[in-house]
Amino acid sequence: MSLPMMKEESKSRSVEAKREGPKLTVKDFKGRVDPDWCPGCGDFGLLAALKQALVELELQPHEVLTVSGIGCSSNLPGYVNAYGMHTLHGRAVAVATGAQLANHKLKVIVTGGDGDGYGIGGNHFLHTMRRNVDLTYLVMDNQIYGLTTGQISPTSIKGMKTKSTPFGSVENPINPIPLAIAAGATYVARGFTGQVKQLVELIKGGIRHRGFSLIDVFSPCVTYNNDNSHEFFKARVKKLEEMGHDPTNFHAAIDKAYLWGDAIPIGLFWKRTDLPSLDELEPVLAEGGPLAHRPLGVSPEAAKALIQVLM
Amino acid sequence: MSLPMMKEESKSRSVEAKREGPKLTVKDFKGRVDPDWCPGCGDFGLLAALKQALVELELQPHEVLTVSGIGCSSNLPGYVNAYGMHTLHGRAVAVATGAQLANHKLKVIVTGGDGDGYGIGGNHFLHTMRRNVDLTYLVMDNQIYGLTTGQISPTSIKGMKTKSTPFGSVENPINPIPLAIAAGATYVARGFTGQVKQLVELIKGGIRHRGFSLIDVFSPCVTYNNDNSHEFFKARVKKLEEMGHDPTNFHAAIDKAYLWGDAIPIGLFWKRTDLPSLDELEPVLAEGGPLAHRPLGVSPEAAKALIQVLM
Amino acid sequence: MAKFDLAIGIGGAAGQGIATPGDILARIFVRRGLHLNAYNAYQSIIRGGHIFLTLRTSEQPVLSMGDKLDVLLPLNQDSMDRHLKLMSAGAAVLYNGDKIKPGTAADGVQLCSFSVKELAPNIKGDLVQNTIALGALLRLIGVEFKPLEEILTIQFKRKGAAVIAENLGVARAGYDYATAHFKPFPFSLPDTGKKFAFFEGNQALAMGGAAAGVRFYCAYPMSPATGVLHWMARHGRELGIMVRQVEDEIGVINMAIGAAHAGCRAMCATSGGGFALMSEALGSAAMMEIPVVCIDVQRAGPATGVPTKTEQGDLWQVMGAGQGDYPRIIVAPTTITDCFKTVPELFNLVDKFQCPGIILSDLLLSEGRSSVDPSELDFNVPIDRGEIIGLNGDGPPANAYQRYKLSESGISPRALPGTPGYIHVVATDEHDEDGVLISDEFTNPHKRQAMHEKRMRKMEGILSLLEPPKIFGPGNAQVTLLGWGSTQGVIREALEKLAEAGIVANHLQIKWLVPLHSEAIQSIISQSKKLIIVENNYSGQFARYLRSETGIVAAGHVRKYDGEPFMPHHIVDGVKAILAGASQKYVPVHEVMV
Amino acid sequence: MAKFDLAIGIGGAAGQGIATPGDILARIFVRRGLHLNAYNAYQSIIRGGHIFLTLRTSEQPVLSMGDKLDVLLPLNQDSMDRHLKLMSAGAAVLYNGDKIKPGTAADGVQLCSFSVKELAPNIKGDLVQNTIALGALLRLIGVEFKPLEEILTIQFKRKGAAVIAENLGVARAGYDYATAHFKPFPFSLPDTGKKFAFFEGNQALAMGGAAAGVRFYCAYPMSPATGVLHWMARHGRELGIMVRQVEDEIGVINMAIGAAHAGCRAMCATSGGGFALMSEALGSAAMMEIPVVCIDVQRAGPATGVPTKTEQGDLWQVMGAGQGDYPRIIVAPTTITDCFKTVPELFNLVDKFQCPGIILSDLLLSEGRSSVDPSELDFNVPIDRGEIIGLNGDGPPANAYQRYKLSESGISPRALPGTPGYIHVVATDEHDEDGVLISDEFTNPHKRQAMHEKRMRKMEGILSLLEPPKIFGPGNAQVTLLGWGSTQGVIREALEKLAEAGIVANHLQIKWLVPLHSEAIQSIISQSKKLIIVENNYSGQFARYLRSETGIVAAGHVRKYDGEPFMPHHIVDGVKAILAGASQKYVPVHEVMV
Ligand SMILES: Cc1ncc(C[n+]2csc(CCOP(=O)(O)OP(=O)(O)O)c2C)c(N)n1
Ligand SMILES: Cc1ncc(C[n+]2csc(CCOP(=O)(O)OP(=O)(O)O)c2C)c(N)n1
Ligand code: SF4
Ligand code: SF4
Ligand SMILES: [Mg+2]
Ligand SMILES: [Mg+2]
Repeated sequence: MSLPMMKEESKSRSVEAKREGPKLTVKDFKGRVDPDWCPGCGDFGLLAALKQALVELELQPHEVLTVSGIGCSSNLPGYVNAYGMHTLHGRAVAVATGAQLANHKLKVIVTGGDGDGYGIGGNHFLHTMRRNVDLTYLVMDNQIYGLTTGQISPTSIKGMKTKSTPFGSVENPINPIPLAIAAGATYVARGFTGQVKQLVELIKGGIRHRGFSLIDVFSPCVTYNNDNSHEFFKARVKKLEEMGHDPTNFHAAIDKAYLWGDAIPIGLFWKRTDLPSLDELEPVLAEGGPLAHRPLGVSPEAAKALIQVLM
Repeated sequence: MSLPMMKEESKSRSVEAKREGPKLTVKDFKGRVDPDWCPGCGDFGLLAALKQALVELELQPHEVLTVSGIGCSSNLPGYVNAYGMHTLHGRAVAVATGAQLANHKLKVIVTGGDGDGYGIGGNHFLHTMRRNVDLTYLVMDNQIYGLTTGQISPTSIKGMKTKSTPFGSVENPINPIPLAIAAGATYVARGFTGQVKQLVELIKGGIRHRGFSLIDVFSPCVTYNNDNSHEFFKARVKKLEEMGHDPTNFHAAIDKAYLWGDAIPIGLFWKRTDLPSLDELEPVLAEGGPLAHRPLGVSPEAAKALIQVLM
Repeated sequence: MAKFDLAIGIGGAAGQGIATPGDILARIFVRRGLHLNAYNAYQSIIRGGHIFLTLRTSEQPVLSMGDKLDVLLPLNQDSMDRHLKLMSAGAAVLYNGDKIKPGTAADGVQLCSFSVKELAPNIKGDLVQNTIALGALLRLIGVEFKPLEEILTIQFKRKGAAVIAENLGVARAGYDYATAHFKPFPFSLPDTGKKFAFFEGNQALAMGGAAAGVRFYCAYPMSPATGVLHWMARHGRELGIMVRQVEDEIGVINMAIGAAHAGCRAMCATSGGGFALMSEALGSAAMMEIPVVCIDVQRAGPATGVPTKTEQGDLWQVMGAGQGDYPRIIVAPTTITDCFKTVPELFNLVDKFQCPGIILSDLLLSEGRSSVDPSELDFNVPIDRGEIIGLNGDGPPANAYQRYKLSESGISPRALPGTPGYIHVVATDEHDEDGVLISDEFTNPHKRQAMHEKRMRKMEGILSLLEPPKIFGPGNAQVTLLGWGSTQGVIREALEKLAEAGIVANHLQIKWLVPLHSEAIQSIISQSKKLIIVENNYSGQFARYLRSETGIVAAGHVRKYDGEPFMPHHIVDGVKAILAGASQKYVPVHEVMV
Repeated sequence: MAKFDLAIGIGGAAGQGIATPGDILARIFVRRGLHLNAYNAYQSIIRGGHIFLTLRTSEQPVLSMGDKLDVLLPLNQDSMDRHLKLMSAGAAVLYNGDKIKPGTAADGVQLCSFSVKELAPNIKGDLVQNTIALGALLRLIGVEFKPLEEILTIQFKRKGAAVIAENLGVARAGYDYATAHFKPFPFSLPDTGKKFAFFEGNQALAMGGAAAGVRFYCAYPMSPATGVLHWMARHGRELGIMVRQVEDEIGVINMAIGAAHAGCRAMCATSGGGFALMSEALGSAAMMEIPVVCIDVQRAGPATGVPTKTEQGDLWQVMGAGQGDYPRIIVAPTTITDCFKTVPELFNLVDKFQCPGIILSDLLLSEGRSSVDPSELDFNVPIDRGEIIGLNGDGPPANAYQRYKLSESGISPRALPGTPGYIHVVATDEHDEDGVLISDEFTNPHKRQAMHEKRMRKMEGILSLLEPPKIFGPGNAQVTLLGWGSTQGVIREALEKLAEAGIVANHLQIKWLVPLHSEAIQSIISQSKKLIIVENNYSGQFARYLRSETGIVAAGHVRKYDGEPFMPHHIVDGVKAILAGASQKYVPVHEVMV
């Protein structure tokens, strides 16, 4: 139950192996179809940042697996030239965990919406963070349910008027940043689709990080959320780097995360590298390579031993 | 998304109305059958404390509704003479929310296990806290799945050997206290079944509190958890009252919650009274008494108006 | 056009504002006492893509979207390209010639091009073409300008006089342009002197809930069920209904069960995926004997499937929902107005029998719209809450209260939490009459058997209160068409068309699915010469169920599972093919590309 | 006792250590090459309550728990009171007379009282009575002391020599006391010279998974499926199987699907309530075309029900699981050994057809134990992973890879993530051959129809690979008994008893449920004079399904839904009553009070 606050780098975190293959550009990561998002949707910014990050990390399309749920934002895997799974609403993180553990050589990137991840997907979110599964989770947080044409999400501000709350929501929203820190995520950041350059760095940092990284991204919905628009954020976001924030400072991370008003911090709130990721801790993966590549079946000796104990 | 840290008492929190009816004793709250828990199970302590708290609050059995999920601990409603619902595994908090909003004059007390509440029930837990539903949630946290004969729970310590982790768990547990604080619970405490007197006070405080109160209670499983026994806790627990803790101090609450080792704090970590509970915020409940008691149907005028807009 | 029957198609991209002209037309129709059916073929996309709204009106009740279009109003080139080929002689196509080019139209199709640039040179935005087209259209179908003027005035009231004036001007320009340049239809839109209302199925379900006295509604948004939530959210406050959006569908159904147990009539709605998540809890409602109503608005599956398309694919899901056997009522309303009426009926049953009730709607019903005579919307429905004791302070019974007392009907009087003297615990574990668990210390196979039988006995009582299905149409028909739920209208219309083609058919539509009036159905079908089952799914879910309950095997099947609803001719063609022996299973091809 | 057939009942409270003598006896039996069947009737309680373990052994295969007890070993008064009345002439009851008083026993029942105080005066704890009783019991059934000595030595090895010595002493005391005071049975326990193993169904399922090459197993604990998790957790590391306990069952199935898509054979197990939560995702596996195996170990429902009791109540749940129509394989193994064999068979099918596979076990199979000839546990099973391309670096295809290429079989070659050149996205939305969604911009009813048909076509291919069911027993039988899944053993035994009573019956057991060999079944049943369906549920779930698929209506039904499994005489009595025309549906009463 204890979460010691040590800050030592754990060993053997080789992050980027040397890449073979041709050097790629953003175009190489373009998916089979163009996004069908509304013109001006914040999600375009995230898509651009993600492709840029993949290029800069010198990853090959087949080395990457994007996993999403259902929602406008969850359509993203279709727009990236990489392996992808467009799963059920709320289940992306669970599916991604299975895929990551089955083939821990893949870079598994989970993308989706605030409703998908923090609403219906909340339980997987919680437990995946505490397990520190090596996933990079990009939440396109537009504080609304976009695809279902505008209802409150768990991050909608109190008082927000939507189709499901025509007189204003009476519920307190969650704040994903402190929640993720308390739940045990080891890389917790917030981005804004209006700040693509920083976003690229945050995503690269998340993919490099061994363990669970959450990047909650303000990705305004131009169609259903008038309260939290591109302009709203543009006028308010402030980079943590510029605020002198130390992402290894636990209290500072939490305090900064609660700031909301004229200055809304974006950047890396919290990072710890002393906790190994789940695949690193799992003895079955210690040797033999990805499970998915191992031969099937049981050796005759092992079979014999299994039967022996039944006799 | 902001969670302002104001500490003002919100108005009109009449807590204990004058009671009519006879003065009751603990015996009056004895349920139809005796508990079938293992001799020595921590849950006996919680049951005793709960009945004592109900007596001291001068509640009548019919004014109380206990709601549980499934697990050893979730058998509790059967052992209390009060209205009770023994619902599905993990769903108690959701069911209780429905009951509380349908009849907000009931005192709704949710009881269950760590697996039930923090494992399978995690999503309802999270969202009920942020909504600040007026429930008192008593988690008999034995850090194990008892009823299913001993597997890890979300609060099992790392390394714990159970039937599902015979070589030791490799997962980080959650710490319910900071998690609840970050999620927006407004009364967050930890008790120990070996400290019934304090526990009674914590429960009373929780029931009095208008809003969501979590009381995570160390309730040792004598059959399946040898790591975190009654003796283990007895030697370590330390009352927050005696540590000079101020439950309105946010940072102190979180810091204390992470203490684990020779001294494990128990008591009230965090309390805020500036956020109204969901039923207080819900305009439909503003007048007319509990929904469950209101007459059914639609007035002829209202019906006419509804039809008019369709024409 | 023998009897007056007009169908208008409006097509374009999401975001082009198709809904508004659709609503205005619908209002004009029902205010003249004309019947209406509207179906919107749309996609799971917020902007772009393709939407096609079909509005059909007549002096007679309009049972389906029909088979033909009289007017096409393409708002972009895509829609013109997709639909022009569907238009035949006598039809008119109205479009903004500045941007849209027609292809080759069939002979006798009137191509009515107007120029937005010319007619509204100073107005910005794309929506103006809709208003011009609307004006022109009304002229073509012989409507005076006044009704449009009235409705536009109401429509734009909130935006102020300038906007009203601008829109009226534009509409007028379209109207006048049509007078000058287009050939009007050989009729004027009739006015029957009546005044109808119109609504979509989701509104009807929500209003039915309000009429039934629902006091607690909760949901998680899911197309095509979200309309119920939206209606409730909009009207809940004024009606004293608590409306909650919950974190997920598991929370939804459990919250509803909690509210129901506390004493509220509680309802929720979702689509198939959300329903799957609710299935465990539905069994728990049956076990705890708590009445609750859950609506499954079916869409094309499996999985996420085609969220904006219709199907009748969840029958086996709802029949099998949750582990073990338990009493449940499943009903599939047959029309939009029937949606309204079914909800209070079902609430009386679930309250009486203390078990879950499931309404199977589908996108066709729930998002389809139809006219309704306001006198049919009777909110003053009978309400029977079943046996609830202790409400009037009638004091505790002599012996300790037994929540689950064995009884011949399977029903035991319930007491609501908060009632003095009737303390009890309800449980999802098997329990004894007094609520004490018989899954642990007191396990007892005889008691288990008795309690299980008690619950299941309710099914007989329920069946005895359900109206048996009735045959519609001539007794001596060549062929009987059997459908369930939402397909009633289109099958009835197919019946008429078959009659025109000299094929005498009758029709049996099943509304109450579980429990099923097997004997009544058997006796009806035993009179029938040839049975053809029509359903909007791949595997013949109802056909298989019918056989399991009655042994009846149909001679033929008409099935559709492309996401779009049946059009009457699909069924007619299917019946003809089957009667001709060409096939046993007929799967029509949807001609409208949507 | 014509052929050697011995049944021992051990009863007491949870926590009294019944498992150990049970295990020791079982080991002694199988090491002598005797067959074994063991069934433990227990409750959802950790300490206290009542447990009753029935161990039956014979030189012939033991098909069920049987109808009678030869030895009763009550460890407390409660158990004596419950079971003494079941004992008839020739039987023996062994008990600690210090604490337990017999009631009146039937004539010819030998009451063998021993005194723990006398035989083990210095030993503390309650477990000593078990060891004494074991010693005495072995003496009664003519076993030398040596086998017991061996097993006790192994059993207590970890606890050191002193404990071994103490236990051996106590057992010896019981053995010797029995020699002096009790009348032994008129036989000595045979030794066939063979050596068998024994295991429970959950172990068999887990081992079957290991044999199939499962590399990823995840679960959320749920009785009676948890045994699979426990076996996997214990052996996963040595076998290279990743084993995960997940936060809930929704997480379980989705995680398994993720692992399966990445290329592992992935499996999970749960009971009905957990399965309900998984149902949405099973449809998603079918939609994404990912092979995954999910085990539903049924227990008495609905809802939480009776967690430690058996039932066959989830058939309609698994058939209807999830919205919409989708291909799925459902199989119900018929014996514990068949559990082992079924898993690799099913994995080959789901891999080939890229769809979910569901195994319906139940508590009777999964927690029952049976002997098995080790030669039947062949881990070297054929493995067919279906069409996976790109594995050998065979480079990208000329055209862009189409994950969902239309094909006659419905199967499209799949590529695993990580494979260079075969990039694609799988989706739960309806999609085109290339994986691009056809639920939004590219919605198209014709493509939707084609994709839906492609998936569903797999069902024909699957059926063609399934072994059709075969009739067992005489062709000219008066009556055919039909069962499914776990009831095979008890029905076979009932057959023998019916034959003894002069009733010639044969037997058809259905293992592969979906798709169903309808034609084969119809042709078998058409030969049968009278059909009686035997199932462990209330509503005749299989009978209804059988009728839906074949039209077959049985003449009679034997059903049980009190939580306990059938005993052979229940079926025999039912068949007699039905043949005598006394009833059409026979529901036996469970005589053993557990
Ligand atoms: C089980 C289930 N419930 C509900 C839905 C309907 N649904 C689809 S997307 C969505 C929410 C979308 O919001 P978010 O995740 O924030 O994504 P956005 O569209 O805003 O990017 C919902 C409720 C579903 N597909 N499945
Ligand atoms: C959907 C579902 N999954 C699994 C179970 C099995 N189950 C019953 S209780 C339990 C866990 C009990 O642990 P906890 O909640 O900590 O309670 P405890 O017994 O330790 O008091 C589980 C997994 C269930 N009843 N329902
Ligand atoms: S609805 Fe909102 S979130 Fe969805 S695509 Fe449009 S702008 Fe983006
Ligand atoms: S198993 Fe553990 S939690 Fe359950 S009753 Fe026994 S001691 Fe208590
Ligand atoms: Mg969103
Ligand atoms: Mg626990």
